[in-house]
Amino acid sequence: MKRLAPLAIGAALVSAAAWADTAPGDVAFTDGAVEQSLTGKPGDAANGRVVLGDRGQGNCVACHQVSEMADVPWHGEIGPPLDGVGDRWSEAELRGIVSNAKMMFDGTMMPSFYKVDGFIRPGDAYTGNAAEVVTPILSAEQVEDVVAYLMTLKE
Amino acid sequence: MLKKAIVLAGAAALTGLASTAVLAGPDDDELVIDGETFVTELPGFEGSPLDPIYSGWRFRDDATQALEMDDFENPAFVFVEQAAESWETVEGTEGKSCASCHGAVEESMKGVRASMPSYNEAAGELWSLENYVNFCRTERMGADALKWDGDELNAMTALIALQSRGMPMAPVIDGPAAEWFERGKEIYYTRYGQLELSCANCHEDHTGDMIRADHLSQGQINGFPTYRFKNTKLNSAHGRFKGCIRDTRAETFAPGSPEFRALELYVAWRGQGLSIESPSVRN
Amino acid sequence: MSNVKPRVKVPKSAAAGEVITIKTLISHPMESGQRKDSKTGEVIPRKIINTFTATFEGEPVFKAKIEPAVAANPYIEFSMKVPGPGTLRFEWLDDDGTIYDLEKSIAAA
Amino acid sequence: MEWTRRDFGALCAGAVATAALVGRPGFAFAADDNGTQAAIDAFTGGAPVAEGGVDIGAPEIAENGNTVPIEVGAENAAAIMILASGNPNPGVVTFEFTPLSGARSASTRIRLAKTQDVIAVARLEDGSFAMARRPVKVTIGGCGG
Repeated sequence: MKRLAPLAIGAALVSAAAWADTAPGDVAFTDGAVEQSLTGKPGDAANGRVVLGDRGQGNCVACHQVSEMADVPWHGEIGPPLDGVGDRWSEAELRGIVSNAKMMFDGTMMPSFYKVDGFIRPGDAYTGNAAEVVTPILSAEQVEDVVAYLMTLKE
Repeated sequence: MLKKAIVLAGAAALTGLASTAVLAGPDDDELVIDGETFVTELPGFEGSPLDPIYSGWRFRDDATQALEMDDFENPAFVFVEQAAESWETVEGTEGKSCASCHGAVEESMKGVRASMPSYNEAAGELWSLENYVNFCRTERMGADALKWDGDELNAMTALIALQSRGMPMAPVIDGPAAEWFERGKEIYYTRYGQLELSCANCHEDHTGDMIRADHLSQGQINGFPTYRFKNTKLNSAHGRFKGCIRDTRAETFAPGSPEFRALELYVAWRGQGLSIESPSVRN
Repeated sequence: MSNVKPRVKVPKSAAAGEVITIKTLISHPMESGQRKDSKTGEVIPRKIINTFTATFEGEPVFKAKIEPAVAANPYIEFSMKVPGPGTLRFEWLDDDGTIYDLEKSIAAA
Repeated sequence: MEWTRRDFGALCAGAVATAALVGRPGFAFAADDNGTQAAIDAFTGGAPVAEGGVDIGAPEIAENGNTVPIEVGAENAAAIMILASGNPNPGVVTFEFTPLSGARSASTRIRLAKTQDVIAVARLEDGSFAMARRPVKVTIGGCGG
């Protein structure tokens, strides 16, 4: 079923012309997983790799080690290594974890990368000032790119 | 031949490897300054959230550690010397210097840092060392208050804190300070900002782990004010709190705010018994 | 901080022929000329200590020609073979032309 | 291989002289050509440069690039120039020694913009030149922002 979905969505895109990204508040979690692509199109794994390593974007390596990203310096050890996550988790599960890991792991330290509410004293990025409008840390497209890259991490 | 700790012979093969430096926990080095050994590790006390308790010095690398072990090489001391001049300098409308009332800083300020922050009966609130300095300036000297976490105030608190160096951290948390302590504890465990991170997430749950290239300490404040390589100047504990909270993508509290004074008391308590290292050196 | 202040650590006395370590540090921001003002976005002009010299009784001992890549509050450590008792003179030359100086006497051991 | 940060302590470039390839023509800084070669040429006047014989002490990993302790030394050196091959400009500091110098070594603290090789070129009293290079990894902060 899952395998058919992109085809169906592709067809929908052609006819509807503009697919609106799923808004952060509308993401549908099922047991922590998110079945539906946030953008309705496949992510770009190469860009996802950039998002993982860039301090100004996902900065995922701040907490996770990724052997495949040995060219990016300084990987942290706060969260589990990401080697093989493409085997251990489904795409839907990874999408859910990246979007809001607390739906899968209650109380986890991992930030929610596609969420805009429920924060205490949210700031305007790293300025230390209050946020006027909270935008998600990653865009829907960036989340999909990260998920696409994570799916390439097979043992 | 070169002589420093930084040139210890080692393996040459390391140079190609880029990522993941793994060091689970503090090192075993001993902090000795001027022949005096400092307590950088001790067992948790009753009710302590940490066991053992470690000074942040133990989480720094040898090159950084070395700068704190020699008062000449420690850049904080140029600022301490500047503050020592300020201590003697008459300022304000009353024709007074710090020394006019307090005499020699070495005598009058000995031990003061150990119990900071402390509840001030007259003011009816918890005061950090900075509050006491500025109170003297505005109420006794007729001078302007110094800016919180600014260079001049940090230099002065460093000079005062130095007179307690080597003494154990011993904040008072009961009596009227109790409600401040509770407020500080609440702040410590609150997950602020868009990253939803509390102090405890990093400094209690992941002490010793690497977060990107940074080796997480317990976040103790026994070394503050501290000279940081990052900004090459003295930093107050409140300035450091602000930086950490900003990095959670949160709206920070202000240095000197009641929230940060409460947090300072709570964090001071978490490190009670550690030797005061002020002014320390950190990355 | 505008308050530029040099510090030097030299043994108070030494025997002729003895090699002593000399540590120096001056509080100075070492503005590199590459930083931008966070508010105006304009480049902050370069202002560094560009030269450090040490002389003993007028004889040169050691010199450092310094670029902006030396860290703020520049620290320099070197050594001297003591010819005998006398006075060391240290000079730091700022880009703005100011010379900061300090003298230290070494007594015979 | 597992190694800890503690093990990085540091190493003496003298002990890793193999890393210090020299000999003037062809000493390429392809990846980081910030003018390092030109600075070396200006210092040596184009004279040949021997490999090794110059010690560089620096941390294997610098906890913060704003303040990196470094020590250089070379027997019979009249002057030692330190260059940062990966900074916007290569120049760092040049130490000049005299007959009153105790040892031909000195230390300071330098700024390194990123992970790179630090280079030390010594002009010896006989007018010849020697050189060493040593990699220093420069960390970035832990969090974002």
